[in-house]
Amino acid sequence: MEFVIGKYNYWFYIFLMMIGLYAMIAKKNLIKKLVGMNIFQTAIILFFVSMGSKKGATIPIIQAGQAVDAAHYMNPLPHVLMLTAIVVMVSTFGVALALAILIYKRFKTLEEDEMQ
Amino acid sequence: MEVLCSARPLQAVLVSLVAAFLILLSGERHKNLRETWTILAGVIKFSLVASMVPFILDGKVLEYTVLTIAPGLLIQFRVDALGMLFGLTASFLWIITSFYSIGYVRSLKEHNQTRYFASFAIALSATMGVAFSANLFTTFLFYEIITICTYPLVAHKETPEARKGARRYIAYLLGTSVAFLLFAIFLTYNAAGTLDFSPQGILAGKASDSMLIVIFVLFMAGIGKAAMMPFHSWLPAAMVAPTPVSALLHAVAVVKTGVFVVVKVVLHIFGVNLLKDLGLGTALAYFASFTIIVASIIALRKDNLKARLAYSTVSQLSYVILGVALLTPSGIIGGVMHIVLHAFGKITLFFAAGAIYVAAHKSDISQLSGIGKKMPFTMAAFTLGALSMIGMPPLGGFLSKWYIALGSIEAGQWPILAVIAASTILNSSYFLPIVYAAYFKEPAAEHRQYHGVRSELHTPNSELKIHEAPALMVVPLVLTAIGAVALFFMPSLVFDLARIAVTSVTGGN
Amino acid sequence: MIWQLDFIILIMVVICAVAAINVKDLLSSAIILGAYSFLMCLLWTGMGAVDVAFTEAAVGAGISTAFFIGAIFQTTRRTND
Amino acid sequence: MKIFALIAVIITGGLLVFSTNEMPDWGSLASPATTHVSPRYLEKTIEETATPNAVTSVLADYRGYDTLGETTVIFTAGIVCILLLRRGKKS
Amino acid sequence: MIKNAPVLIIVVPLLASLINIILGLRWRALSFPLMLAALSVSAASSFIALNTVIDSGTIHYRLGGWAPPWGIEYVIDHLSGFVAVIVSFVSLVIAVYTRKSIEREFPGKTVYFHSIFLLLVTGLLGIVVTGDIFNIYVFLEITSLASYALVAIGPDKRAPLAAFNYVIMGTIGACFYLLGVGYLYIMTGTLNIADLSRLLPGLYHSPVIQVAFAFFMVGIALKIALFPLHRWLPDAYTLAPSAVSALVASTMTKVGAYLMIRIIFTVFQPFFSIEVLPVMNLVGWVAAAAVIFGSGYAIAQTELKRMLAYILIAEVGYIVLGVSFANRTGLTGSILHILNDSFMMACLFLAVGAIAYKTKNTNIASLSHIHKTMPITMAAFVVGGISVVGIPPTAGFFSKWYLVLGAIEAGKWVFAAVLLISSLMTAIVFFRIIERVYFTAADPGHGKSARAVMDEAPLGMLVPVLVMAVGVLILGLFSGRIITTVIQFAVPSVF
Amino acid sequence: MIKQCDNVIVQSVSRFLTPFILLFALYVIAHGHYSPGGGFQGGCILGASFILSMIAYDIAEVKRRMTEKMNTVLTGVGVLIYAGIGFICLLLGANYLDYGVLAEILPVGTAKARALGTFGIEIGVGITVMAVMVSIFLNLASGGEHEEGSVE
Repeated sequence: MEFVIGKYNYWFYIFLMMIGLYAMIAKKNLIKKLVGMNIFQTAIILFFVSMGSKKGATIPIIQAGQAVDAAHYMNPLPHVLMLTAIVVMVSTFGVALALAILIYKRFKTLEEDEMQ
Repeated sequence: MEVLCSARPLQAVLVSLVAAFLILLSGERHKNLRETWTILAGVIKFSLVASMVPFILDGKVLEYTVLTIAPGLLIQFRVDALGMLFGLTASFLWIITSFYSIGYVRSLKEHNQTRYFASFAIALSATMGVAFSANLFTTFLFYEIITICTYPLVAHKETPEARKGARRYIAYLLGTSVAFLLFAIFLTYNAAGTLDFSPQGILAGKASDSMLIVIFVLFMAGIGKAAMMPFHSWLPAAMVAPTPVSALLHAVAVVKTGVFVVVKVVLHIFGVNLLKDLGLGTALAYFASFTIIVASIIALRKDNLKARLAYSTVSQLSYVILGVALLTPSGIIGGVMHIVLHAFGKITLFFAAGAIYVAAHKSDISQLSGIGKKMPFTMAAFTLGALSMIGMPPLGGFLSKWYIALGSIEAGQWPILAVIAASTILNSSYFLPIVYAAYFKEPAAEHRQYHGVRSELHTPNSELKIHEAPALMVVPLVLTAIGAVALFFMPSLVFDLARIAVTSVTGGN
Repeated sequence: MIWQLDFIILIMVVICAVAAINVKDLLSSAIILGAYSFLMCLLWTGMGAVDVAFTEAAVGAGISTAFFIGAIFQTTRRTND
Repeated sequence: MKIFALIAVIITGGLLVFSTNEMPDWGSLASPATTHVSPRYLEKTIEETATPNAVTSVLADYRGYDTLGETTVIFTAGIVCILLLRRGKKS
Repeated sequence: MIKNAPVLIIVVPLLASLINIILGLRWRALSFPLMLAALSVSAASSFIALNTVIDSGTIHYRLGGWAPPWGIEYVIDHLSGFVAVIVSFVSLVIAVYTRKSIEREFPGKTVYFHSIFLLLVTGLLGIVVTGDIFNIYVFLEITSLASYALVAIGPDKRAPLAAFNYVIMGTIGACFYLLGVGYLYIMTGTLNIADLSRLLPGLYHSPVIQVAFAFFMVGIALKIALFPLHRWLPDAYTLAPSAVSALVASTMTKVGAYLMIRIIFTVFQPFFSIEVLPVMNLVGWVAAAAVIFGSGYAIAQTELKRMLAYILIAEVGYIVLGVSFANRTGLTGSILHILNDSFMMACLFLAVGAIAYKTKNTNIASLSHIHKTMPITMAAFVVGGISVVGIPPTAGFFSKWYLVLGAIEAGKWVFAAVLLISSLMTAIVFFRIIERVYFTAADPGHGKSARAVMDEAPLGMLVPVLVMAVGVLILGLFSGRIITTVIQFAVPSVF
Repeated sequence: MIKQCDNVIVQSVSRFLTPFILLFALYVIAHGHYSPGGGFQGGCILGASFILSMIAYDIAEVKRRMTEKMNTVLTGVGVLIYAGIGFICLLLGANYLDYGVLAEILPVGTAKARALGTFGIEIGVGITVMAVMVSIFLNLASGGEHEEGSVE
């Protein structure tokens, strides 16, 4: 029980990631694949963000004029990484949607198994 | 052994490579210029090779390192007696074949002559490379180049049969060399740490006996160009090529490259003593004997002239291997000499076959009845060549057979002697009927009719008229026939070179 | 942050995720995905990742959804799975 | 395909569950992630970059090169969408 | 500027692609020269950087002036310098080639194309020279996005679909990579490669680290299309425009392979993958399967580019196979093969592109006697093909030489046999084409009398093909020098 | 989808909101040093304000205010500001992106120079993100055919 509670964020992230990955591979609809991709990436971001948190710490904006104790603030590095990851995510998403539109224009369908 | 550093081997290799470029540049438009390049390259190459003979006879070795690719992996030439013997033969016969080729392609109005001559030149260049190579890597390099650049020659006719033959050709040669030869080279390199040829062999004591046997078997299987059974069937398949190609490449350059590499591997990679210890020499000898007999029997049943010659080649090549595999001085001398002596005989036969094809458009033995009267020079040369093959004195073929027989006695291998005897009988029985038919049989009626359509040359009136192939073809074949005879009376150069080669590997006894 | 609240949001996130990939209408899927992103963003704020949450709010719940809807109008709402 | 996807997903999930057991607890103050590199960002951000928001200072300064890459990704996406979708002017 | 050469490798093409967009829309003619100039500067900088590395050891360049574990640094050692030189040079040559083909295929969009081309190269070079694992992810995504787009604009109707599958697979790969980064970060707290390799050995037995390794491997395998994960590649590389196929085939998979070597031998020490988590055998079997599968499928193809795509899968298998031997010779072979293969693939794809440009048809069956109209292109194609088969003196032979020796040294006879068998299979592939091209009459109607006139692709396409073909011919002969000056230092010193 | 919208309420609300959104976006960009936010978030919001106008009015209307070419150029300009600041550092003799060296040309200390450099790149990021978001949305929502304003 200890490890379930102590790491419940991680369990949820794993579950979300599995949902996303499954949708990416198994769904036939291109847009649904992208939904899966979005969930997958968000799950990873959840993982990173969870990793950066510290018990009893606050947001990483330093109060000027006080002595800084690193343990009082959240770890900013995973947040930075995830900002980048979100940007990458939305870029990929945009490009993939553009491709989906192109495909729709040519095949008149978004279902993978209906294209010939 | 004195080692001289000289760029001459490299030049000898490069001459025809440069010629190939010039030929390609000249193209179809400047035919005469193009053929001048071929002849010129042939003459220069031969004189370069010949100029190295005195050094070799002095017991020296010429060496030249072209490029070091990696430690132990270098492109290096080293001319010793064995290589010289082979190089001399190939470059001399190239000149003659060039003339013959010109006559052949012109009278048949072959297409793509530029590609033909260029590939030919590169093939010769690579043959020199094999002859003069100083290590297995260089050998392999040029060995593969030969395979690649003779492929266009085999497929030259661009007919479905030509493509099929060429496919088999490339499949066998490339397949065996990549699958077995290359693997054997890897194992050798891994075991010995070097690939340099050495008169004492480089593998002694470097690997376990079983590993050595594996390497040896891989080598023998990998050198497909030696046409040992069961990897022989590319050679008859390659007979779809134009006859000059069959003559020079498939009687001399390519197949001799194969046996030359076998000889090199036996003598310079394994070494006589190691093979004796392992007992592999005898095994190889019996294997070669098997090829000799079986190939001869198959040859008996072939009606196509070139196919019969091809199987004869398969059989004769194994003589070289047999001689060397006996591992006795006489045997090796015999084997090495056979490289040269067989070349002169076989090229004559092929030239004659080509001449018959050009002049009379006949390619089957059963059609040759009476042709001796129409083509007296060709058939005379053919007869000489056939006799040389059989091993009759006073023809060159006798000498090598004699030494191989001596070698088998030295080695105490009496069954081998029986094999030689049997093979001689078989040789006679597949060559002599041709000669007999050509001179003493009346031309069969239906053939006359069948071919009579072609021209009035075949009407009964002109049947007795001499109708030879063009002089450019007849002169070369007469020359090689004379060569086959001359070698019997003046074998000193060949013999000396062979003896030097043998002395270096057996240590003087 | 109170872990019970955290837990409830997480469960809602999972429900949204499952719904988003199973709903038979792509437009609904887009909207549910927006909600999913928004819940995520709440979660991250709770973990102190305000910058990430802000970005996710702007991107995941906002721009992404807009892209999504724009693309759906260019294509089709229909889906078989 | 569905079966294959399920297998892949379960393997991945299984690996993750298996390894997550060994991870530091959520929010642990002793984990390497909180003790190794990141403290410097928090402690020195004002002194070195005059930026109280540690995320901004790390994003734009300490790891500014990453952000350059990130911006390039965005830029790439923009150009890609134009290249893919934009019709040339009708002529 | 010599000091700053490392950063110029990346920044110059990046700036060029931006300026290209800003100015190119106004002055269209500027776009192409700008791209060439930028790539030349990049290539020159890589050469300078590699030279510096050879002279004075690894270059560390701190971006933003921050010390490594906190900031990001470039680390250019022999391996990354070598790969950077390959990538920048090959892409420069291919850039020359793009002019004609792209002008014809997308007359209105050349500016965007050039920008994305530059971004693709920027991304690849960024992956190669950086010393930070997260930074690799960022540049991986730049590369991926650019390549998705370039694949999607292919002339075929199905090109966007291929690109879409590529997006899905590529994203899964990148996400797995990112997960790997996260797992390493949570256990070590650092992202710097040097720092990681210092910290990791103490943690090798933690399952977290082992799972991270697995995720890295799967992610990269997806990106380089290693055998069971290769499904996206043939479509994507076949349907892309020819110049793009050449670029991605000759550089992207090589950079992926470089990344794999980096992860296995630098981030993790060789000790990890050999003893702690003995996966090398598994990797070897997968790669061997890739080799056999790729060559086998190549035989079955009737379309040139698709055939080359399968050959590429086999070639990736070679590189990974060499890595899996985990000895000096095998790894030397792998690294050498990165060089040779990028030249070979560029040569083949460019030649096929030139054929497609002229005949608009790359079915093998329709190639009869094309050597009469395009002798130079076909000669280059034959050279490339012979090199793939591994016949001396072409470059392909020498890397194969080291690979097989490595297999023998490692005692892995099966893999040595696999390498040789695949040589034979590729021989079948290429000799079938050679036979079709040179020795099969076009069709009975024309006959041999129809004197075909030479009708080569424009010079701008021909020269790159020739450069690559000549490269394939002479690189092999200098592989000894390349190994002694560069590669032997690129191999981890524990071997 | 993005047809001329006749709904007065939507139009007037969006007209009313847009300046505030823009202001907020600028605040987010400028205040990134002290509070959550920065170039990326601000850029997104900026882009969102344009997207709002596009939805409320139509594409042609928005394109009158910001031409497509201009938007594309801004895409590049943003990154160019970023990379250019880095390059200036290079020219000033420091490493790439080492904003500290900007103190040589700015009347402030090293740390402040870094903050200013950061601010500069935030602006660059903001511009790029805004322009790219607008451009992607424009292309996605109209299927690449901006001229017609809308495609159903």
